[in-house]
Amino acid sequence: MLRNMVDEIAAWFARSFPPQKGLTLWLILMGLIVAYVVIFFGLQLLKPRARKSLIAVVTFLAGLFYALEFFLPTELIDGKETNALTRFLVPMSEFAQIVAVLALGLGIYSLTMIHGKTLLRFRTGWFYSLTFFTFMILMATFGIMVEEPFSREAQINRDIRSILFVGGLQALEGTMFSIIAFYIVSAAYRAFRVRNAEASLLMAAAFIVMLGQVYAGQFLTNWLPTEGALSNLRIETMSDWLLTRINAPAVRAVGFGLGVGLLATALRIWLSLERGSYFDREV
Amino acid sequence: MEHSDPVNSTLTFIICAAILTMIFRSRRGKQPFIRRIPGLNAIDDAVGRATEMGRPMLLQPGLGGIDVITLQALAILAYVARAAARFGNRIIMPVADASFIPVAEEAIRESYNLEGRVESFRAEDIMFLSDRQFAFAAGVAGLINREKVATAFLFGLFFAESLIMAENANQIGAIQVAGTPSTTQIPFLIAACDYVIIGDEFYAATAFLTREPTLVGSLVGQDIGKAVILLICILGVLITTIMGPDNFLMNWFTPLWWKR
Amino acid sequence: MLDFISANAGAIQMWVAVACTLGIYSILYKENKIYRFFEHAFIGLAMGWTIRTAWVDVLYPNFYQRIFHEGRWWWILALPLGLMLYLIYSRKYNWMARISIGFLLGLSAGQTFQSFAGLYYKQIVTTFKPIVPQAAEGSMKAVTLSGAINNLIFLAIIICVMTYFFFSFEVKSKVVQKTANTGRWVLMIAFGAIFGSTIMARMALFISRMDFLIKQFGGTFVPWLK
Amino acid sequence: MSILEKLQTIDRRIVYLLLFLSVGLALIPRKPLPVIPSNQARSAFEAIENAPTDKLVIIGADWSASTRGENGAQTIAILHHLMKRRLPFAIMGFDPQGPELVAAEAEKLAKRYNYQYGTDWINWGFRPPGTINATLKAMVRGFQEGMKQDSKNIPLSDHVRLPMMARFKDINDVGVLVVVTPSQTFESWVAFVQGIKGTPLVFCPTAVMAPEAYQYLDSGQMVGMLTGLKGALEYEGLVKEPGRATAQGLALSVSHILIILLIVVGNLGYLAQKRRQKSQQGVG
Repeated sequence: MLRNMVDEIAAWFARSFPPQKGLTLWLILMGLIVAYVVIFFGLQLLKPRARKSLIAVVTFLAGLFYALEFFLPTELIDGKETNALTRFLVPMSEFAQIVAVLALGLGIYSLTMIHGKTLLRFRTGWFYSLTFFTFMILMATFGIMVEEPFSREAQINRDIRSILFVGGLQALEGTMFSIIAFYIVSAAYRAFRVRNAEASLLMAAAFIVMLGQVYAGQFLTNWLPTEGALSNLRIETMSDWLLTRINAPAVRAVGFGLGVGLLATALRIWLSLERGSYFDREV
Repeated sequence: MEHSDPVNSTLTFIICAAILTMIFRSRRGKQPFIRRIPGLNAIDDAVGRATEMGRPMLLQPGLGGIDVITLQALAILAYVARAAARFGNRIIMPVADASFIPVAEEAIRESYNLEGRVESFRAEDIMFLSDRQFAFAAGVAGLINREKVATAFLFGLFFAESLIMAENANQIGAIQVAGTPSTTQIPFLIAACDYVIIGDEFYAATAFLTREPTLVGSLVGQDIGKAVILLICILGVLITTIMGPDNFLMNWFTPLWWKR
Repeated sequence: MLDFISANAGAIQMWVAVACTLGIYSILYKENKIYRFFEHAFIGLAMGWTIRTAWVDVLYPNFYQRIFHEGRWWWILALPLGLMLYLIYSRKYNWMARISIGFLLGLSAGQTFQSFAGLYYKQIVTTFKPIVPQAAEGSMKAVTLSGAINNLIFLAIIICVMTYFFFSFEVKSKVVQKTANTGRWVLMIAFGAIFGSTIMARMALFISRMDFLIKQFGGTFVPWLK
Repeated sequence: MSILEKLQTIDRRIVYLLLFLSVGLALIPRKPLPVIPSNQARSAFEAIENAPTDKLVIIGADWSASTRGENGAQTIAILHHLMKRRLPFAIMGFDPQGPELVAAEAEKLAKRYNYQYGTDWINWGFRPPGTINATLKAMVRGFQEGMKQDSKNIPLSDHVRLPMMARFKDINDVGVLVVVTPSQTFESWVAFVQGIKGTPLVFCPTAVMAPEAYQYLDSGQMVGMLTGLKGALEYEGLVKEPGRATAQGLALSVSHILIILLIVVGNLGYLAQKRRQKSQQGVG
């Protein structure tokens, strides 16, 4: 029933508001912008209490969409579980994505304020701010530039983009990711001490799993048979056992708690019951 | 799971009902007991230390944007910011999602406001660095070293980059308190930080810190929810042991999309 | 200049990558000017790429093209929600930013019901394992004695760890206290195992970086390194 | 403080330098370490070794350049084995880079093993991650209807350019599934592809992901697994095609030995200090 209703609304919408072209499109867009401005100043007239309610309603309705999409009964259509709202999932996430991406300007603003001030006043480190701006502009320009497939300019553009992206950004990301190897070694060296029961357990487990992963470790117990009771003492068997029989249930139990915690927090936010600095502020 | 099935819906409903009931009961003045979370006591000490040393504190809400987890992290950090405002510490809060900036700014400004110190709030201390994981980590690592932060609070959604930040802060001798729902990162935080809250202590933290009736009530509701799940697990094991793998409980809980 | 770059693109790319790699590694000694340079270049490049992706992958196809090429003007409704976030900098209107924030928060909260099910639902049913040995039945494999013991350990760990995380009752009973303590110890073993198993992945990344420096880069000058 | 006690406060820079040197030096020698294949790698090898040559192998490539160190090496080792046995294979994936990267490796090897695109192997290309369940469900029922076209936009019904697609229709014609992924996508592969006919599934996760897969190995939903770089190394040993992983095997072992030594040394220092403090207490 709900499916029919939603279908009808969608069809009515498509009939009444068809895509427009040319002047009509521009008129509609202009009209909408005027409407926004009117609504904008209208909203400002609201009393603080009404403002709070408005925010609560928007929050609730936004969440309601996903909640209903998930909980409403489904049918199996083309091998895919669907209900009336499922087909709006993709447009909805695209819509939210646009809203979030439009906020990117806040990030650019934040970076520009910090580095722009340093640069304009020649404060210490202005050179680094200059570096930042240079590479941001270079990357954005050569990234977005639209290219004709087979021209000299396009080839140069592609080459520079590849230098910036593969030689620069990807190498930097790969290196930053790999630097964790150093930190993991020094963290292990510093933290794994037989200081107390907890630290010792942490160390022992890490030790066994680590050994189980490399040739050097397997070599230690390679003289043990691969079958039978003694095979349980092989380092890779012990390592597997730790990962599957100890780690797995522990992580699962933590996951149950995290799930309920997440649900409770989401529920408080969704229903505007949350307390804390952001939510207690007067509007 | 793409869509809920009746068993999941029922269970979710029961848990939600428990949480809401406990929230409203607690709001009506029935303040329940909650136990201590050792790591969180360290927050005040860590703030105190930064005050003594006269160096800034790093507040790190992780990689998330406007979402439930990051908002929870922000609630914990807002508590830290209140203490910072009280003692006049400088805070540095790098964020990794541009749309999160307004939320963070509002929350931290309000923290200063509650302490009557709104004039010492500096909006540029909440700074966007990058939304790319490792560029962000590189930036935070640089900040930690340059600003010589006295303490670091890492609360939020972390991935592999957690250790980069935690080790850099450790190297310059900063005191660190951390908590994250990303279980796979907790071992590294334990190795590099002074205090780590584990698992859903992350979601319990604000209730513990503020003793706000709503949050405390919610925590009691969460306990009921967990107890229900635990009970189902125990029952399931017993019934499967007695009746074999093809029993009613097993069939109930097998998701529809598995069967189809 | 441009021609020179284009003609030697491959070589320049490699030299740039080597410089970036060494520049970032220099922080391992201590924070220094070279690192600072590459850090800022990194953030700049990342921001540039983010701007590119925002336009090329989101705004152009999903917003600009839909409105101005396909005439689906209703997509412009995203604009006010996005722009209202900027009102945070206005003293008078900053409450309106909360409408957009509320919208995004609501979406995130609504999706939680699904992620909650993802976190617990399937995990519940895979916990249902017999704790006494059983013969094979239907599609289920037989449960051996050691299998049964492992299943018992599995359940015991879940009970212990979950008990550790209960917040709202006073622990007076010795049994509950012991169970919770065991839970904490088990957690430490589990964390140790995660630590140990992550080391290999991180080492693999570092080794492949060194492989690039020594074999691919070094190898172009010193052939026997290849 | 004695020398022994100083061992617990080795400067981190020395630790870093040791790691740099040990990995750097370990990469240079070309003589590979002997390989002790794990049970999971051996059963993965046997699954492909025993696969019928008149059936298709599907490679699910859901990884990107950031995990190339592990997933790339696994894929190449497996491609060697497939081509040695002349098994026809199809590549598909739910990461934009995955199928592209695997196809590039396949093209390199194709010359050596004389593999023809369209006859011996095919790249079905990338599908958006959000559609994974629907795509896999449709693919299982019929490749032509489910996948429609390959990565070069040639319709799968074009049996002139893609003759192999005339032989293989649906899941019944699949001999082995190979899933290479650093993420959760394997759950969908197990539920919607492996589960349909019980097709043997070889799983190639990153080391971080491996623990999550053990329950599937237990239940037989996966026949074998290559765990990260170590798994790739073992497989290269099994197919006797020493490649990148084998060359890096020594470095991998050396780095782990270094960590273990450091931990041992640190604890020796710690124990020495403790003993001294105890004896001092006794005197004072």
